[in-house]
Amino acid sequence: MRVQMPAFRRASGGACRTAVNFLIFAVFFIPFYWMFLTAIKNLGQTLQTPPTFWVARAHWENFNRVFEAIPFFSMLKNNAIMTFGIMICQFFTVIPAAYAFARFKFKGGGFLFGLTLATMMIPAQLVFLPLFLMFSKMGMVNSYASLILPWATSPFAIFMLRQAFKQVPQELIEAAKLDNANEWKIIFKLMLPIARPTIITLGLITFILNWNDYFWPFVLTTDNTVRTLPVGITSLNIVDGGVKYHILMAGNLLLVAPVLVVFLFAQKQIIKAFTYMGGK
Amino acid sequence: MKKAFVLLALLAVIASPAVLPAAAAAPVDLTFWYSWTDKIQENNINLAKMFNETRGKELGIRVTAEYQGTYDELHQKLQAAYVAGKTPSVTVMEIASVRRFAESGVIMPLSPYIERDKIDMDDFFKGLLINCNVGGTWYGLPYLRSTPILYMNATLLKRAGLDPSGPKTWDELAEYCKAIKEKTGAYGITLNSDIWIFEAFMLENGATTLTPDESKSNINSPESRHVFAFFKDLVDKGYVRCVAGEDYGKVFADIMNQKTAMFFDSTADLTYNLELARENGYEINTCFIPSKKTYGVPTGGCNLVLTSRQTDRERDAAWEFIKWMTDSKQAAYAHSYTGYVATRRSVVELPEIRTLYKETPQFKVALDQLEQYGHGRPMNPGYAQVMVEWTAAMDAIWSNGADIGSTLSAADAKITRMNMLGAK
Amino acid sequence: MGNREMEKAMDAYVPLELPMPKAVAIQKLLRRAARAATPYIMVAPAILTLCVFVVYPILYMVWLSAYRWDMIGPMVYVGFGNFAELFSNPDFYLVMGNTFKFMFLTVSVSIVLALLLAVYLKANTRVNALLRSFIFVPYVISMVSVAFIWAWLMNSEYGLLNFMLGKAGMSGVRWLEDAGVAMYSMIIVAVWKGLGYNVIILVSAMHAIPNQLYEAAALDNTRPLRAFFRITLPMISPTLFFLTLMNIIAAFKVFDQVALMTGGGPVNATNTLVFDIYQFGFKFYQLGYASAQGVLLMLLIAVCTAAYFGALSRRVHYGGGA
Amino acid sequence: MTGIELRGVEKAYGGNQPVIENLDLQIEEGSFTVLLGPSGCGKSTILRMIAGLEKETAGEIFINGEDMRGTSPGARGIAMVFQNYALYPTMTVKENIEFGLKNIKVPKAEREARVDEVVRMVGLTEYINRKPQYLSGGQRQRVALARAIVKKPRVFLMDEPLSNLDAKLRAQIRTDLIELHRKLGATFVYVTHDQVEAMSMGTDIVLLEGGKIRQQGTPQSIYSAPRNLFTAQFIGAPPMNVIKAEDLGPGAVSIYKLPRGTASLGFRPEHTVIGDGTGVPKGVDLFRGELVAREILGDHAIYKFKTDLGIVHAKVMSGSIVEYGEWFVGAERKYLYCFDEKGDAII
Repeated sequence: MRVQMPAFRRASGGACRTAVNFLIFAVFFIPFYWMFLTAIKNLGQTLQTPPTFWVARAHWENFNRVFEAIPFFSMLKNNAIMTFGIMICQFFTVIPAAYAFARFKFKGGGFLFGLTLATMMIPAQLVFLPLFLMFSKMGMVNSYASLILPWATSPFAIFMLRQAFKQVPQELIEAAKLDNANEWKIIFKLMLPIARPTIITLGLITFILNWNDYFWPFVLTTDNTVRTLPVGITSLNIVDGGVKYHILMAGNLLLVAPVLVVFLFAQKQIIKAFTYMGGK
Repeated sequence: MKKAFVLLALLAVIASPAVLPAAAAAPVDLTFWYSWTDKIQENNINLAKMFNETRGKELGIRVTAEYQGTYDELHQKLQAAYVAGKTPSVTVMEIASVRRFAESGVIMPLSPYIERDKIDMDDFFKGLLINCNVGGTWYGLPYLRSTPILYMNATLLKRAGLDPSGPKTWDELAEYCKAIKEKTGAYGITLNSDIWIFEAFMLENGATTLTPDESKSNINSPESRHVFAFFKDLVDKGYVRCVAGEDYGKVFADIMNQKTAMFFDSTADLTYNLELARENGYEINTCFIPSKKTYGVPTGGCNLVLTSRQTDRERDAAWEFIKWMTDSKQAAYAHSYTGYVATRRSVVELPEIRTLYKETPQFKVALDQLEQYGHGRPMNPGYAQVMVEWTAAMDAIWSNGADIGSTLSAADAKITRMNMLGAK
Repeated sequence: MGNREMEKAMDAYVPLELPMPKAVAIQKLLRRAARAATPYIMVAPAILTLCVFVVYPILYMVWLSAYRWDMIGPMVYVGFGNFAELFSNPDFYLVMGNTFKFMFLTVSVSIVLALLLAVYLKANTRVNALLRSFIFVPYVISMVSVAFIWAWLMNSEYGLLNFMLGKAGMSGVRWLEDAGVAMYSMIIVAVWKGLGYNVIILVSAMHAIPNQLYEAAALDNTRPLRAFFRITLPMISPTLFFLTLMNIIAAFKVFDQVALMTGGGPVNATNTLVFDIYQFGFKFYQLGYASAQGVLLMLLIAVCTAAYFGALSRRVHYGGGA
Repeated sequence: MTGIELRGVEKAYGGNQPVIENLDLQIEEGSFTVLLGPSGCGKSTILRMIAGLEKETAGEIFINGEDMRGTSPGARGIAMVFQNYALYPTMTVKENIEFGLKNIKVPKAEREARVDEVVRMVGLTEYINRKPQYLSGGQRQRVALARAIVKKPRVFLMDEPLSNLDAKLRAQIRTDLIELHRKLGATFVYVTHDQVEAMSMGTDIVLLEGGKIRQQGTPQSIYSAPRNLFTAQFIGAPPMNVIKAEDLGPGAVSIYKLPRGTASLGFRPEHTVIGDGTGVPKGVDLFRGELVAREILGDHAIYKFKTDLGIVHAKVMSGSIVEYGEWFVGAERKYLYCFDEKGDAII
């Protein structure tokens, strides 16, 4: 007997429910539609009052203007290099650390884990000044290293993965020991496969956070050699002399497109991954 | 102590006999940093290419031009590069930042080179040189310089029965706004909180934003209060619309839509505005910024400067590049290509410039205004922070209807207490 | 078990003689030493990275906060000068006020809305799943896109919001230009972006609640609202507690949105601590002052997190529910 | 000295009271020894110490004469079946069984053969590529067993492997284990709290309480010759009836010619005599009791009497069903067990 939960849902019945559904749909879909619409209007049409909700002929040349203004594909490449570079680094720092914190009792273990938790609270914005100076002195500003290394590890991921490792029943480890498995075999053949869903989720989170990051690349890059898309699209906004919203929205659409495509395909996994996370 | 040391090193170089062999063995590679895109970017790239094909080939110098974003971004990068020890050879530098980078030794004096090559400094317009000199030494040569002018939608002015050549004084300006609003319904002026334009208003009231020795701000001075009151009155009457923030975007929306008749903008955007006018079917006229007690405008834009951390060979080659770029033929090219003012008197005599002024007189407006009424800009490093306070005051008073007296005195108190303009 | 197989297995069975290695003392010692060192080796890369890129910068910043320096000029020791200047600057209190106002309102509105929507969209119908995905999209895309979309929507002259208000007979709002309204506009955008993440996490926490609890409650004919407060809320409290903390930290370190939409906003109305640090560090080149602000931000976060754990951790219910 | 021997073994967790103190235990090779006792009596700890999963705080453990100190669990030639089976969730049945052999680098051909043989032995051939979560409880239990058998260990350790199964399956697997033990001839050490499993499978039972051995012996000797009250009451369902001597009235010991020092008397429910007070058979002492509960289980019935001397159970194999009401219950002298105050049997 499935219990209907909140009062207002039970009392309202179908009609009100569809109305609320439509409201949710509107609030979360219309902004994107408005972006798309503006992206295919010409300058005049964007400034028309009252604004139109449909355009007879789509102005695809706005997109060419974006490609002229910023090196779109090289920035896309930079985005990929930065994001996947960070994910790979994190793979090799987070997993061993999380396993060690979960499975070993070693002197200083508590302190180091405390340190990791503390750094989880520190926002990047706090450390960018000293790091900018450090990278400047080493002449590493405008380099992939300065974009990747500061994120080579993620305290949040260590914390989450340690939880996952801790929930593996002790009996399994003992059974593996009885099966003569050494430490590395236990990690790679047993612990990693079991923690795989968490690792995938953390990978997704790292991808989303770093692919979309604006602050760090903005501060750490001073020209387009390693600059990423979010920062590139922003420079569209400072185009000298005028509000070219139609071009800005075109650029914005190009920025949103890759992530949206990934989301549409992997929608079920992404939502499931986050749902899995919530259960922790 | 730092400056003296640099001077000595430079003199040693000059003393060496062969300054630069005609065809140097290996070509010298120079990097040239510039700001802004569109017309200005094209101008910089074209000039660099022309140099490489002509003077550069003779002297064995190859210049690569690199875009570095806005002036702020360029200065940030210059600092990072300086700390990292590999700065570009030549770069543009916003005129108000020349003193800060000169005093910290990032850029080098040009005086020895100027004396050696006997550059005729008087050929440059006096108003432009103020921001090239720090403590008696030349640190830069005027390159892409501008002054703010008043742009007018001539079509709207005609429809409102007004003389399209534009208002001469502040009172006429007020009348123009009133007439435009009543006759055409459009705003007289769309203003944004731009400190550079405010400097013009102050100059026209016989004052400057900072005291002459740049130790105190005049934000709470009678002249400043008068300027705020004058435009607040027009805003309250609905003749003028003020948009918060420095960014130009919102202003241009009104221009394109012919929702406003007049706007203050740099002469650097002249070609862009002319094109915009053609696209949207109206005519653009330009004139001096109307005078109060007198006419007066600050200059703006950038100078070319020489960075200190490079070998002597690079330094000499860089100087050759600066000399060529600021020469009258190149200055003329830049002037006609972008709308930045002609930097030297000799440019105006060139035939191509004379025909240009005949066809499009708007180019000449900024020049005439500059010749008699051009002034420099404050160069105190702390001015950046004062500018933020000033913009905040404009936002508060013009777009958020704050009371003038209390806002300005609070801002002035803060500037002095925060010792923003304080000595090092 | 099949008997026939058993018969065959019987003859093949010979007890396995394991080669018991001759326990050489050194070999065992080596193995024990390696065994003891393993955790340190495994933790080293992560801890090293944290030390170099988090701990060192923080120490450097604390040290730098005692100097006045514009990055290229000389460093002048000013001791607590920067902090004195910081506390004497009226804008500082405005910025702190903005930061806390933004953090408090964004988190509370987002969490309450997320709870409502989570309950509303809990059932796994196709429509709900679709709506959940729509709500989740803003979290997935970059703040750059969100900022530009909403800056355009909120444009005073040509934005869609004002057009709709006009249609509904109300006068247009200068969303990002009116000092009084600007911060609330920012909060609307921040909630719009983060809501999806909160809803998904809460829905999953609710799905983890065993259904018998609700059936039992129904048998005791508990009104749904009471069931929510007596069953749902306590059961998801650990997730809610953790989620709220994450929201607080995220709201504390907001930068992208401020930088992209309002640049500190009309008359500093939307200037938050982190953007102010960036402004002082990178626009006014007062690195000492910015470092002092950084030290303060760090202390604030530490205090808030400690207070948060102290106040709420007692009220969180841990443990299963079946 | 083959089989498993524990000498003076002690186990304490952290600083507090040791769970097991000075334990000497002999497990004969090839035997099916059951460690029986209530929960918390230390039986699992002993098993885990033999397996090397827990370190003894003192004492030595020998398997076939070799001292196991410092030897890793994998190198002790033992295999263990866990209560919750401990199957690797991410591996298929085949991979689960094969994992042990892979780790000791058994060549592929031999490995395949042994796995196939064991899989057929436990009847899991068609489930070979399934993941554990898609198997029933019984099937999972058989995979755990197969995983142990395939390593051909000298000793099988089992930690209450049947506790998660339903009654019918449990009975069936009990007989399979007996059959397997008889066939493989290896030493089985089986931990359980269920005395039915102990009696049915064990060749040798070690009854434990509070970390001490209360009695060790064959199921029959444990059942028929309990050396103390604890053993007597722990074995047998329903448990042995026990009556305090003084409840029988003053001087009962002499009247009924009981051995000196008897504090309590016990008799098995199957020896309880039910009568209507007439025609008392010789040598039976009866006392009044009211029938309060009756369990008719087909081949036998269990009756529960409330008497002045406490609850008395009777187990009657056949015959007519006893009606509720007042009855006289008692037991023949020869079936009586006597215990002193300490609870030790007086033979």
